[in-house]
Amino acid sequence: MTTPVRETVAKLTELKHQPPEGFWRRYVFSLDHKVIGRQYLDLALVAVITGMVLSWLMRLHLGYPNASIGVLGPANPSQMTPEYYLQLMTMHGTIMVFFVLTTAPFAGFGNFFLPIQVGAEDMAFPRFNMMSFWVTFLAFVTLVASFFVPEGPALSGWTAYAPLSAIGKEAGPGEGLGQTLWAISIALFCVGQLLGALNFIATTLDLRTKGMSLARMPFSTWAWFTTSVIGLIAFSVLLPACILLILDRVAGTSFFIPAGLVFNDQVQTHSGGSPLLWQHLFWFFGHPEVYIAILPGFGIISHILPAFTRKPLLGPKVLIGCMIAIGFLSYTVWGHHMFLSGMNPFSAILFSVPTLIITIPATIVTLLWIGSIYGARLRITAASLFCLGFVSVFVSGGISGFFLAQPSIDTYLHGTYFVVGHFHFVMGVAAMFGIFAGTYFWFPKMYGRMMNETLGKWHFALTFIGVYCIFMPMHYIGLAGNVRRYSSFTDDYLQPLLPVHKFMTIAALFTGAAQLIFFYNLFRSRFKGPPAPPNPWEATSLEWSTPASPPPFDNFGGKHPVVTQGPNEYGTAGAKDYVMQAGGEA
Amino acid sequence: MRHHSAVAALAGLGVLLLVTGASTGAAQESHVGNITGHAASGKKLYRRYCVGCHGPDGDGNGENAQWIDPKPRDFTAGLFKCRSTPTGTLPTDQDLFNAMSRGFVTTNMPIWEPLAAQNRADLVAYIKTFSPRFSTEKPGTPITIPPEPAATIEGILRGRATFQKLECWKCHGPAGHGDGPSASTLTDSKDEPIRPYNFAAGVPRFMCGATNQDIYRDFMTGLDGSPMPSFADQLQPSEAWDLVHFLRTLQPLDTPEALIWKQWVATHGSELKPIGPDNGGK
Amino acid sequence: MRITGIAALAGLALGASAVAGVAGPHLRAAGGTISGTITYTGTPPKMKPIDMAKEPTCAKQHATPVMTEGAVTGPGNTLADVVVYISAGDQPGPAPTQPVRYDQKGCQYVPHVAVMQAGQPLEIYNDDETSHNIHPMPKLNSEWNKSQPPGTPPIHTSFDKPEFISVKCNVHPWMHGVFAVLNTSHATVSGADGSFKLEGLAPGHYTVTAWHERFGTQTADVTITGSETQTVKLVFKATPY
Amino acid sequence: MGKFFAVTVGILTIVSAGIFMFHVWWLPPDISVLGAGIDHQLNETMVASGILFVASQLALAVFVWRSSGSTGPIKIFPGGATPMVVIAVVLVGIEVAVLTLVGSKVWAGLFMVQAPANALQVDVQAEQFAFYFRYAGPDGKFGAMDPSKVSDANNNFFGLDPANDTTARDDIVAATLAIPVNRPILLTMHSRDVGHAFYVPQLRIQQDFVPGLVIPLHFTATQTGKYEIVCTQLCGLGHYNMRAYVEVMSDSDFAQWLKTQANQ
Repeated sequence: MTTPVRETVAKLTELKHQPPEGFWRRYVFSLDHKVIGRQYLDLALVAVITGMVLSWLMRLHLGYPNASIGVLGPANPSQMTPEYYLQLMTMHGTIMVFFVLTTAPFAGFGNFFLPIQVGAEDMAFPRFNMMSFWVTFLAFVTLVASFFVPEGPALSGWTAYAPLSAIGKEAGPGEGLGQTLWAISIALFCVGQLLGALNFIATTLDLRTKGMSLARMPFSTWAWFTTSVIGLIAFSVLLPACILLILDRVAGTSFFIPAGLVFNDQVQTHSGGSPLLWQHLFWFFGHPEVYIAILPGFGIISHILPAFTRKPLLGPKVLIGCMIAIGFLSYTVWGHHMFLSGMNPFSAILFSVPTLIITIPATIVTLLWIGSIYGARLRITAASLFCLGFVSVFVSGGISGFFLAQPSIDTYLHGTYFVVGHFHFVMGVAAMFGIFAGTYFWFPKMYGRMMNETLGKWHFALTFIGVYCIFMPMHYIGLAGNVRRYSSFTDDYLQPLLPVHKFMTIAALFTGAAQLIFFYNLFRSRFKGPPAPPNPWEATSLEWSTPASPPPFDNFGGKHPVVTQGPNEYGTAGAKDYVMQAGGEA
Repeated sequence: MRHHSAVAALAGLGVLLLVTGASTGAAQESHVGNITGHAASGKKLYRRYCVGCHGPDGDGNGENAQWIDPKPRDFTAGLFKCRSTPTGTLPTDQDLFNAMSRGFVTTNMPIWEPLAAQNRADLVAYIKTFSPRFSTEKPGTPITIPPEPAATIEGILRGRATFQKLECWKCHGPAGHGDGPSASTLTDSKDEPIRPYNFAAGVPRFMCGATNQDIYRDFMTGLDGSPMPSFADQLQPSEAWDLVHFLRTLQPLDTPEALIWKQWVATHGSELKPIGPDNGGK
Repeated sequence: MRITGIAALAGLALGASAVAGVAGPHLRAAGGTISGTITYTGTPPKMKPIDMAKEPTCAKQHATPVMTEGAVTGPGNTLADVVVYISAGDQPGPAPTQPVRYDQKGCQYVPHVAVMQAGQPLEIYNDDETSHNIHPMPKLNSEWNKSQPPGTPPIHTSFDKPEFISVKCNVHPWMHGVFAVLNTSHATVSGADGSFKLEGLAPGHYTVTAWHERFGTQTADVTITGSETQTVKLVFKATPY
Repeated sequence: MGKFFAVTVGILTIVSAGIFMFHVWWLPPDISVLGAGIDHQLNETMVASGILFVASQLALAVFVWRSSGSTGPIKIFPGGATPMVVIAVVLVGIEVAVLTLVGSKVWAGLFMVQAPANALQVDVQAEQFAFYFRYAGPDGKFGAMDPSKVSDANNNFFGLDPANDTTARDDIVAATLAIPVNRPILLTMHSRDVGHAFYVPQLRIQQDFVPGLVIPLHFTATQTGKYEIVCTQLCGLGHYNMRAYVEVMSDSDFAQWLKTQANQ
């Protein structure tokens, strides 16, 4: 498809096609999508470590309520205060959802590999690309800064429901400057992701190389492309929502604050706003965001699995169709977060139907993965193990969606640990497994060195068992009515569940410790790993046709690969059992 | 869409044989060694691997053709470069099979080793269905290649003389870099501009294979569809072998021939008349 | 009538008081006393029982339900929890260093009203088995709001601008108290019988102010000549709602 | 390692599913009229999704066991992608359809029908961090609520104005939700400051409070006893401790309770 856009874009990218000089341009303010991709991943690494530590503190407090967690409770040196717990929870959620699950699989791997997989020399808009990272970085700094402001960071949860989040410090500690910084941070994040999404879309549509028809794009590229379309719409709704929230907080407007609220016996001056407006705006972003986090995982798994089953993935077109269907449906289901929010109960039914329907494409995809393992020549590596693990946890997490999608059952389960277990499995753990799989698979191409497989397998085994021990029990105590977002469980009917919380805490610390193996492996291999051959996994897609690992500045050393077939050409019965997408030599 | 497993293939084959088998017999099959290829299953593979460049109709107008140079082969003309058979005759199934397996160096034609021999045989069978010639004509009988004599400096010098005499250099250039005076004027059978082969490129391979026998075959059969003619009538086998040995010296490699040549040039370099028009007429 | 009388006496006594003032600290140490009772006219709001069902650990500490402390009245129309202090005529000394103790006990603030001098340290204890949050809502001092889980050390703080600060616990909305931050060390709170006593006053001309969280302020001028005890009656107008 | 994975998945699946099956942890006993519908719906879903869960996990385990390290020729799943699509669309589709039809009925019964005429109306005020309940008193009328009159210190949680509003004087305000057994209860739910939620597991009922909205919620308790009401909508530092009790009493006890409350 030769469009005027394509030419302009091509020109734009040609402009910069000589490698930059100097440390700053090369490693810090680089226009190279590969550097930006690594920067995103490093940011995600810092974020995930932060978020994980926060979750340890929370679990410690829940498992051992009277344990003195020392200096960690700023309000009180010897024990975690309720507000500090909620602040940890809010920051854990925000950091993980925005700065890990969105940046790593989408912005990180996507930036590095999408242009290569479509055979482009760089992103369509390299300057936007750089801007997108640095804006995101700024957002992260802003968020973390709120730990150091008086009364600490926001405590209204990653969903920041108004008016708690909108009214200001009257609503309690954490609702002062901390909450404002939260809103600013998320607004900045939206800008960053919008720039990224535009870039991904333009690159996919206009910079594909010779013969790279849409149908021949790797699944990962398809996933990133779909994700960026979702993101473009989702973040462009969250951005104004955050701006309105900021205005409510600092400019005295009342978008989300109704009249006649009383805090500490004082009537507030706001009037005319609607708390439900925030919920609708937030979840219109929030539910697609779940798929922004998981769809790249779909793509990465579908991309990696065939390389280790050594056979084509079942129904590639079906798979891509399902991903698109999920992306589309994700915009019709946001209300299932609001069944009990006081919106018209009839709309609950309207929202629950597409929510249940979305399980159909999800089921198809899962079955396609499982079916693709049948009769395979399965090669067990850290990467393939995490793919298989992904399928397992995605099933475990997805199934519980059946319950929460139904308003009647949600009437009981809403706001319990059942929900926490559900989204941690399906969104958190599954997406993390996708990230791990991608890391083990692509690391050789990204850093030119192999990771240690033995450590990788240990990492998988411990993590896989660990996450089941943490998150499965959450479903049980959820059924028993254990309410989420409680800093301690004082209610009589929750007392019998405390041992379960202790168990989950121990499991969480154990699993967290297992991640140290990964970090060690990551850093050691980066500098000491054995040099990587150009195509260690015998994979087909273009990133493995690049002349070197890591690829040269323009990815293909001045040449433009010609693609003759799709990426799914495994299991051929000749001298080699796979056909590279760019088999040609000229 | 992707279940081209043996089972499915055979099933499809069975069906197609029932439908079309009887009417068009031989043109639907290929015989490579003891493998029999079937066009019906070849078609599936073609649609999957080849159609992108060679096009659904085998006319070389696939979606990628616009970007590819030299252009993908047009199977409808029934002209093939790399053959073991005399010029103007059809290639043997083995020729097509070898060409496909080998890929064409310095072009976009990949090496198809990843496909099982059976699959490649099937593809050969299907490719043959594009040109009516295969249903009307028989393939030519492969030329006989006498055993290769040892390379000697004399032989190489004779070969060099032949290179001059037969004006190979007009197209391939004095140094065999494909930059001869008339190089720019050449067009192939479809009037597409075509560049004479550069012996220094794609080493150690030649377009139709890497062995001396392959080179011998190249100019004794000619590359049909390209301006490269057959010199079967002008050359005796011994001259042909001399020419092969000389061509080897044009490759930037330490082939035995090149070593002999370099050694000689080191001492007698001065006596050497440059290849080219100057002493052409004499 | 009586007030003017006192004023006249005061006028005559001025010189003497000046002498007394010079005469040295020992006199001041003994000093005069202002005492009296706080009463009200009209109908005060009904004291309502507080339902602590939400917090069983607190509820079980009270045999009979605790009453609201918005306006605590006694027999003979007396009024408790009224802050009585010298609002004029007194030179504030440096803030005392021994801290004022404020307890959260049985989901109540003990005392209901804590009197302290600006800058005087304040220690807030949680004696309950549940977590409270202490939320003073000052106008002049800076506002804060901290949780205090059970068994954690006291919160140390102080306010340096004089004002009456309403204090609440959001976790137990009925909990309500007052920090009376004053510019003087001569301040007290009327007891259950509405009586109060301000001691150690040097001879001089004073304004006594009584402050009630609901009924506002009443003042009286008093002159101390020596070590005598002056009685003042301060009467509030009570409204039922 | 592939075999290890298969075994691990197998064990994790069996254990996880078993704990569900044997109700090691389960819902508290249901004490409401409409709760049965929810429980039934939950069990339906539990069975259906349980089967899906075990089946797909075990299929994964078996396939991995069989194919890990295999060097034989690859096999394509019989029928390729088609059976997958069919299974998903048909089985899950039917499941979805059934669940929706039945489930919507249950939901409608909870939230889409008016409370019966004889329902006892109780006004609920949620605030940081407590619930307060108001009964109309003898006159059967609720006094108007005026935010500016709200004073926690004086137990005026609803912002009543007895001075001028006669209907407000006899309103009974309590921190406990006392209700008669087997009588429909209609809650009119207000929030004074931020979002809260009303959740009684035994009643199988949950509903958000939304500031600025008055949200009706009705249910009927079928067993006397004392149960906890907890807040499930993050409302600030005291969220975890925002609770009240619902006391389901016999009609006579309830009448008695009202009397004692009124006298205070």
